[in-house]
Amino acid sequence: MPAEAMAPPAAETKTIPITVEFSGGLELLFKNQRTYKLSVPDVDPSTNAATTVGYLVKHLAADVMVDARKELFVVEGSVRPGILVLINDADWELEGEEEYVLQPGDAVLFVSTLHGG
Amino acid sequence: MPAEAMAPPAAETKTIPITVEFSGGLELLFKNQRTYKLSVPDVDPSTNAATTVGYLVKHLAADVMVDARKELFVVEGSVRPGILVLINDADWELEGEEEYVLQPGDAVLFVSTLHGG
Amino acid sequence: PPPSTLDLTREEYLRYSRQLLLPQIGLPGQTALKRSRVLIVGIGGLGSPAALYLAGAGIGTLGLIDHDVVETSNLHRQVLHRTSTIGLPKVLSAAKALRDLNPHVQITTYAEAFTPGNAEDVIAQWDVVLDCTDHPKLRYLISDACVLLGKPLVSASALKLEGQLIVLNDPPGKGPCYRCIWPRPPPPESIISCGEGGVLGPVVGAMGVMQALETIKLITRPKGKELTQPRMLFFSAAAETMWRTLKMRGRREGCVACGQQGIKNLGSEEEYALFCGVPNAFAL
Amino acid sequence: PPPSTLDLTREEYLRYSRQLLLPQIGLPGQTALKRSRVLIVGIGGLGSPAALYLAGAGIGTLGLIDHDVVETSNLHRQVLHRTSTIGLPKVLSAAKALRDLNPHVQITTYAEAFTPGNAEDVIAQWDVVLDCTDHPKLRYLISDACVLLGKPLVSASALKLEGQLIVLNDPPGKGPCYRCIWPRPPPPESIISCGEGGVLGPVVGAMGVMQALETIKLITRPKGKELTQPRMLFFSAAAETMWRTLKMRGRREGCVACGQQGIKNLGSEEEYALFCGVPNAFAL
Ligand SMILES: [Zn+2]
Ligand SMILES: [Zn+2]
Repeated sequence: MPAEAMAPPAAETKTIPITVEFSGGLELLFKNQRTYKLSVPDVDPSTNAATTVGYLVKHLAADVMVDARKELFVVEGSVRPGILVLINDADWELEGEEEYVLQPGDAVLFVSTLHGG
Repeated sequence: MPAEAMAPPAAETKTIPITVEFSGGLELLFKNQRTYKLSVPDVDPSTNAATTVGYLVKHLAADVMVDARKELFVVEGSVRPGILVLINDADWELEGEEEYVLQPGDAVLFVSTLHGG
Repeated sequence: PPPSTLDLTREEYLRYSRQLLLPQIGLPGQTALKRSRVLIVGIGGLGSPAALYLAGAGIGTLGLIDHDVVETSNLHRQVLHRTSTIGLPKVLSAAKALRDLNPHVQITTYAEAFTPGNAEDVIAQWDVVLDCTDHPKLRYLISDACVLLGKPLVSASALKLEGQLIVLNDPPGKGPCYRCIWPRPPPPESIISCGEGGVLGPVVGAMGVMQALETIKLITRPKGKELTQPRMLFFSAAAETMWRTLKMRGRREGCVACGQQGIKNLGSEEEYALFCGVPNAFAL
Repeated sequence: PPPSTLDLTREEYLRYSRQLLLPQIGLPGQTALKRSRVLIVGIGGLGSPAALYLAGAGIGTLGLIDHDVVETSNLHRQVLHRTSTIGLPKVLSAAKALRDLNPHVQITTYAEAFTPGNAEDVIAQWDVVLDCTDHPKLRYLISDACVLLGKPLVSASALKLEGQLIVLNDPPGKGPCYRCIWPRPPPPESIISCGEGGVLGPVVGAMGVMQALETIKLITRPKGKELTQPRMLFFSAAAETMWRTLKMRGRREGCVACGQQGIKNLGSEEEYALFCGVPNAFAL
């Protein structure tokens, strides 16, 4: 086996293209923009493991959200009660919730529950 | 080059899995079944070219349709007026109509135009 | 003229307050609705909910054209009419209900069939047209008249458990017309009416409500926000995914109605009837 | 008992003829509708079209509960009411309209708020419940009462340009309840009502029509045809794809309402109010 194969892999940063969508009023917290095309690193730098939806939530709250009232999106590190998270149109509870590993092309939808009638 | 490579390729029949859906009353011509999971050959035996939606239409009329009134689905070899053909939810006129080459996983929807109100 | 607070009375402010709150409507949208003239062709299963929600939203003038009278078998789906208005012309039954829902809306009624004879005179009076009819020959005629007179057309249909909706000739002179999408009529033996095939009330109801929505969006959208990709909304109550959005083709260059050689005048009653293979013309 | 032609009068045959034609309805479906008792909680933007289409379809007995009176600002979207019924209790305004639409439907009205005090007595009288209300504390209360009494619940909501619909506790004891989907209430500062946020009429109208449709499907479906995968219908008038079908989770084992340790009785008004962080209880 040639020597260079033994060396640690070059620190290539690969990214995963995903779509994030906000609705039910959540878009107001995100510059009133419904849809974002984002690239996230394929490895979460804080865990050195594959990037999950949990990472995405923290990233959105810290870096994308403009409204200062972070508690309208995240409470105690998790999405606040009353927000549904859909991964490719399926409730994230069917997909492993925050542990779900993001795949290229995934569409993540955050829906605030509506109560009006 | 070894001799066996010169021989004609073995007659491997590859097939393409697709979904066909009928609506607007067309399902009545197809055993009242809305959705079919079908496999079509990847090469159209009549043309020796890649299998197109045009082939699919003829195949459906000849082999899948049970109603004897073929003219309610096909007229002069083409889908009859008043039926829209959608390939992956896009009008087939955007995709090359009958010339469109089927891809694995394609969903082909035949919709009879509704007039009621 | 630009919108002014003078355009709405105090009662109208109160009445429309819940939609005036929406940034997509607001005062400019509400005044645009008030200034608009919308024609509904056919006051049946589609026209009933479309008229209710357009009157509720404060369209300035609503036109209703239909030559039918209210019948018992209409009432499971034509929820604008009432058992007490059976036998009345549908446009009168409807006007009564709509004036009581919202007296600020002017209602113009045509208790007559929509025909090649009156199509141009009628359509010319309106800004937007809703096709809520039930036969292809009327659908081709309404579309041709809208192309000829440059009016956008919100077209829907329903049968059994299914429905279809598409906004045509929008913007006028640019979007596809009915003939671009369906250049040739279906063979007459394939045409099934609600009377023959049946229809579920909320199915045709949902399509009519969506027509009202598309009309409000069309009237209140900012200039330059016209959709370029035509879409058809397709509904099937029995399918797992009930609603689908289908991407449709744009204008057809060679379209006999809206294409380069386009339509110069409407055909005769006989021509529309023959084109659709139905002998007894507009008396249906 | 099996359906019999004796179950429908001649007038009813005529009235429902267009839906009797549908193989999915037919005589068994129509008699199932006639024998069913459906309760609508809230006769506003959702309840108006839901009630119209359910009455039209021939539900045997419709229950209406609402403590509000008709106001001018309701009429852009609550198309069952009329300018001439402003000031009347909504249930009376609605009953008047529905009896005239279809005199074959028995209408039961409750001109009162839906509270933990009357919830069980009211819900017990009905086969299917529609949640057409506008506050989370009522949504939790209605769901809990439906779990307790084994009734399927067709729940919808709308605000601004968006709407949501889900069929809960269906079949009773098997499908998820409101608490399975939303185990914890939203913080009170995130709760926006239609009065505060506004709503477009056809948006809430479309959701109400879809509630009527889901109710008819539920009542007329053959035994054993219950959907196993819960789905939420999600509507957004401003999106390119306006309607989406979302796959939802099933029943939550540890659900405090429908789980193994499930609910034994409803909480007090104060408990529901506190749970949702709203001090002034059911007087809203
Ligand atoms: Zn054209
Ligand atoms: Zn539960």
